[in-house]
Amino acid sequence: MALNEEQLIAMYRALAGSRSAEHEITELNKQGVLSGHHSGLGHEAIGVGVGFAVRPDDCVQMSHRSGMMLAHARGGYSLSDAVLSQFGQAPSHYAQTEGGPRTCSIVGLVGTWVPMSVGIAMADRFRGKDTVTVTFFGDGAANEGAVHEAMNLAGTRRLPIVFVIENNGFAVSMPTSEATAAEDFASRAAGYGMPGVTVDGHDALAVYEVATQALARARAGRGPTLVEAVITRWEPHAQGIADLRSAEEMAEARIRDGAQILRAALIERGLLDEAAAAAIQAQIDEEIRAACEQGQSTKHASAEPAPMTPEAAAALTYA
Amino acid sequence: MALNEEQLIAMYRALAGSRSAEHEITELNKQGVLSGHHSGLGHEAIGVGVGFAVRPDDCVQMSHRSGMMLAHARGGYSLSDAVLSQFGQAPSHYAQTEGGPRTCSIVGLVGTWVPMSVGIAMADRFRGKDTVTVTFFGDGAANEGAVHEAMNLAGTRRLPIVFVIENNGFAVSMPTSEATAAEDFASRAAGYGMPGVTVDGHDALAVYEVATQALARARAGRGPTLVEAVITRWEPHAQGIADLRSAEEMAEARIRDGAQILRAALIERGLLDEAAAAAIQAQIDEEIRAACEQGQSTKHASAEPAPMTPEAAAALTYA
Amino acid sequence: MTETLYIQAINQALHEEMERDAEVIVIGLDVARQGGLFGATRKLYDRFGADRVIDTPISEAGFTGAAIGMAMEGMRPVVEIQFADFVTVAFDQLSTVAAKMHFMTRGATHVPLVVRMPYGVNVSGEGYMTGAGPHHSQSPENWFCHVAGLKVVMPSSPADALGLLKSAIRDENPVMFFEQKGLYYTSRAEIPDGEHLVPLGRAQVKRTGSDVTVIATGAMVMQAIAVAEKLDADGISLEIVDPRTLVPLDRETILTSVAKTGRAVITHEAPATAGFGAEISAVIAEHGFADLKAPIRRVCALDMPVPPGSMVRATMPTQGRIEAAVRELL
Amino acid sequence: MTETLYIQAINQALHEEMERDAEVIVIGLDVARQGGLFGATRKLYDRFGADRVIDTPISEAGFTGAAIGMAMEGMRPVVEIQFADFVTVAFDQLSTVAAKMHFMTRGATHVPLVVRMPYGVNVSGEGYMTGAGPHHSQSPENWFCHVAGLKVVMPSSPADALGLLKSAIRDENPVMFFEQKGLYYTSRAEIPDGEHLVPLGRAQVKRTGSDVTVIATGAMVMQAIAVAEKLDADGISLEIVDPRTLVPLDRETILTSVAKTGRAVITHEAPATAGFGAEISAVIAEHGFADLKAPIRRVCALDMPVPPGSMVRATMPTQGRIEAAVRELL
Ligand SMILES: Cc1ncc(C[n+]2csc(CCOP(=O)(O)OP(=O)(O)O)c2C)c(N)n1
Ligand SMILES: Cc1ncc(C[n+]2csc(CCOP(=O)(O)OP(=O)(O)O)c2C)c(N)n1
Ligand SMILES: [Mg+2]
Ligand SMILES: [Mg+2]
Repeated sequence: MALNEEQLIAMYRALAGSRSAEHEITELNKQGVLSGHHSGLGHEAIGVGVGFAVRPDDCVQMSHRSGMMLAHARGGYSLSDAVLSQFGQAPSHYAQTEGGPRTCSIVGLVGTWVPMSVGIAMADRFRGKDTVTVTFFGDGAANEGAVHEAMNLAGTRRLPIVFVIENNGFAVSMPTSEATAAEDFASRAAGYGMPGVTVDGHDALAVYEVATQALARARAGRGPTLVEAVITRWEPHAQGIADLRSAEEMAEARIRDGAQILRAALIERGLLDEAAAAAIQAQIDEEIRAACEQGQSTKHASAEPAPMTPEAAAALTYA
Repeated sequence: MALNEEQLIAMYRALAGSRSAEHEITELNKQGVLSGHHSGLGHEAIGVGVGFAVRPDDCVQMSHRSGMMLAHARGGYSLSDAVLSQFGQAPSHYAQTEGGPRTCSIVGLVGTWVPMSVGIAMADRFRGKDTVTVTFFGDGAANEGAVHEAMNLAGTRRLPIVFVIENNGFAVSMPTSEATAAEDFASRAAGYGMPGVTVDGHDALAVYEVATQALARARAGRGPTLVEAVITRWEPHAQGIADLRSAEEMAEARIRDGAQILRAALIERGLLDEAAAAAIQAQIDEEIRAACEQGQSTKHASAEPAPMTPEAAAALTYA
Repeated sequence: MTETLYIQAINQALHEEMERDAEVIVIGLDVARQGGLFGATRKLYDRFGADRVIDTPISEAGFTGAAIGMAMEGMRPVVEIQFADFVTVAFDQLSTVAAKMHFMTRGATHVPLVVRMPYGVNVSGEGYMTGAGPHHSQSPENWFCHVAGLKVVMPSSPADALGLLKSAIRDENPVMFFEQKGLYYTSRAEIPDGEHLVPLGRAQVKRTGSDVTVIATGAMVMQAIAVAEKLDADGISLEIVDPRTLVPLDRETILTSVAKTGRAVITHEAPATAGFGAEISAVIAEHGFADLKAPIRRVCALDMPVPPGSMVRATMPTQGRIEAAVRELL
Repeated sequence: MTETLYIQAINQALHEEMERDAEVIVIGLDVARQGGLFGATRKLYDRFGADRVIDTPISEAGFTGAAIGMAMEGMRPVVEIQFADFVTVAFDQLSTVAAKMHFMTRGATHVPLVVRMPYGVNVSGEGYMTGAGPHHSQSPENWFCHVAGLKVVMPSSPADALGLLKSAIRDENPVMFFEQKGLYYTSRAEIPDGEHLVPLGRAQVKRTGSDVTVIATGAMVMQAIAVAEKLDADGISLEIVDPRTLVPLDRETILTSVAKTGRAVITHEAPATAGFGAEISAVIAEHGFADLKAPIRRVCALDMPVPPGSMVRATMPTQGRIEAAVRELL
């Protein structure tokens, strides 16, 4: 399923927009306007590539890196939403929105959510749906036991699921090269009887291609695929955590740039020129600017909340 | 390190003896004299092959299948001990005995003990020892998350450890072919950056060879190895649990017989003849007979134990 | 009324609920062809097939997590953890995911999951594995009582096993269902004809009495009743309360009983320290204090791993220990 | 005496013990070059090197299990679990292996392991991650209190953090060491000069008083003291007891205090149901009953997941709630 011209432009729009929104959010964190963000800079092409490959009724479980880009690429989650959500004024991209593409909440422990994704694929299969579940996690999370169990289980049942590892070379301060002696994560797929593919995660079209194949395979009942998308983490793990890399290493991490790669590809194919790209960027900048303004202007001092009753607590906790 | 004649005969003695002891214990379970045994019939050549390859100061964590054979092959644990331990009249083969080869307790949850083995290898490395840790577990246990984490961790640190999977084709009622879609377990090694070897677990000499190489590699600081020893489970999972295999399947499982294979190999090499084998067997039978007699004759009705005090409980629980 | 074994009651509940609702499924180790290590899932595979009775690799976190995913999609999975002890490897899935999903999604997602766990010491000597030692005999219910978002159920009789399991399966929340495995093949009693549901969150007064309230869970209920019968002869009258559901706890039934007797003994199979008996005691000391005429006593296992073989008996809350505690209060 | 932050006290304890004993090592996520996410292991890597300050893959079960193996060999590993919440994935290793090894080997094998866990709500707003929601704010100490074979420690001040961590490292048993992460960068106080050891198993009377005993753990100790100071003005005198070690619990100090005041309020950060407060209450109701003049009150977090952001404050055991509970008893 090659993308047509319109879709390719839309993909570029989504990628450039995600980049800009992510850039802005990262900057607001550095300025101390916002706090605690896990910057997704560098990861955008993964979210966008997969976002264009999945169907709205496929269930996606996003990671803390490319999740926003993915929600945006799938549609229904504007750049404005992305920015405003950081100010607590729009729903998080993790949340299922009414009528929005099918999404599943993650949890705060990395790796822990992967078995749940497998269960969603089992439920869909049980109900005779032809949907696929796509579950994202990092290279660090991949070393958790729950991920192993989940992938093996998916293999045994040839489940309609795609595992996407966002390999950004680090887990906080731990270089991936020290966190596993494996040459790559795709090599783990054989141990679960599924194909494993390594793809350049900065290349949205390549990601799209690999994801499309994996989704088709899963939809056809031929079982899961492990996709390892290799990228670089441009920023520290999270705002407030020092990055141990040298300035040169940090700069090097930014050399491969998903937005530039796609832009160059579209320009080469004659689908985009500098003027058109600039026009897109201007729209993006305006949307983000407006959202930032709204976010900052209505940011209210959080009042001390009134004590909650045990009854209210129970109602929030139990169905 | 090829085994010399004397060692080969000793290996046969250990293998035939283990087989006979295991056979007797299994029978006593079927007769209801003993109960709850996880029969190791079919697994003997693994324990004996590895048992001859390890040094007394290598730390071995045994499984519930070939553990007794391994303890016996390493020395210091007689067939009589093996039988009497079943009557509660000799220490279990899992326990470290004073002056006996180095052994580490396992725990009742499969897979759970594998990280602990990795820690033992770390301790030995830390202390500058040239010892190796060998840890056994089953094909079923291999699907536990803790095993994944442990193998990956061992890979990253190139630890002196050998992982031995006793792949007997089943985990209770679950056929291995349904418990993983991987072609074999050795294929998982690549995902941890270590070599993986599949070996015929009925062939004690082949097991010895593979174990010797893995141990040498580990001792030389070249890191861990995953050894998958493929055998058949002759008996039901444990005494008291029905086996779902048909009578034909059960009979088929017994076709490959480690004791016969080694015996044939030694006869072919001219190291053993029927008469010598019979003499060995006669000694074995006598030792086991005597042990059974002793076990059964002194088997006492277990008296109602006196209530324990909290102080006694604390003394047993805390150092 | 039919005489039924505790394990048959479990099996019947699964049959009935799977018959009633096509999205009730069973998942775990050896639950399909083998019918469960203890036999609780017998015949389900023949009746409902491989799509609904699912054997898995030995991966408790993996399959419990998968069941959570199914439950989030609205199915009603019933997980069997082969021995309650093994839930430690799935603990994260239950406390991190299942318990908090309703809260995290602001009520949008329910997790109608049941986790069945054969727990405790098999003092009866019946069934698979007696005197099974530290890793096959534990009573870990209180870890789960301390995870907000989970419900915790512990039936002590065949009728309760049936009626509570059916209610647990119909509940919209994750329910930890503890089955005392020593009772599987020894507890035989009548169960009501027709559909039998026991609501979660309701204790039962198993026996009325006036001198001391004994709050007992699981297999300890029968032990307490035996003590009560013995003490009758001495003119000591025990009221026995079985909470049946630990979370949410039926405080009212317990407090009403203590208001009458003024004395409480609590007994369970888990070690005393930080066990559920402490919670019951704290509830009484907070809300029933004015009624109390004597200290609250706990009669539980000693604070130690469960010893193997018959040595376990030296460490258990025996009838003798319950009786002694009762007498101390009078 | 030197003014020291709680986190510096932890760091100092690690430095001193690693200096003293070459087989004390530190292992966990980002503990080496990064010096720990909260900074507790800063400078250890520079001083002691990669063999003794060990970064691992994200595999809590794997590296906790490995640490257990090292401890079984007689080394003294100190594990850092990055957030106490994450211990759920290593729970099996601690309860199945570490806790029971001494018993299983009939005393032959000790497990001198320490597991450091930054726990609780960071109400202070200082340090890494404030208002961190349901998976980065929990207080899971009571799960471990209910595992026989483990010890559980919870320091509330820099001096105790230093002295208890040093004792924990020297202990022959696995010790679960809970550090309240809101205190890391806000609790600053003097610590004694020279070697400072606080023995495990000894509570501390933080403040003497006559009307009500408040038993408080971790960050709640400071809250309780603030309440006491406020109530002084109204002529209400609170005695504050900090157990410091939850297992083994210093019952005597608690019971002595309650014998004097006749009233007890218990406060901790974990939800009330089946929390450690229940154990303390049960101990008092069993062994201090004769002294009690009023019900025993628990002031704890509500029974729910920890809400994100400032909403958490609505659910916490605040000073206001402690004060109200105290007044109810008088
Ligand atoms: C079980 C668990 N352990 C540790 C953490 C803390 N933590 C959050 S993100 C992170 C790094 C994850 O690395 P990776 O999976 O590679 O994702 P990345 O952040 O690099 O995108 C860590 C250690 C956690 N959330 N859960
Ligand atoms: C965590 C855990 N889950 C389940 C069990 C119950 N159990 C004991 S042995 C066994 C089968 C193990 O299969 P495998 O690892 O292949 O070893 P085998 O018994 O075939 O030698 C099972 C399921 C257990 N002991 N621990
Ligand atoms: Mg990463
Ligand atoms: Mg097997």
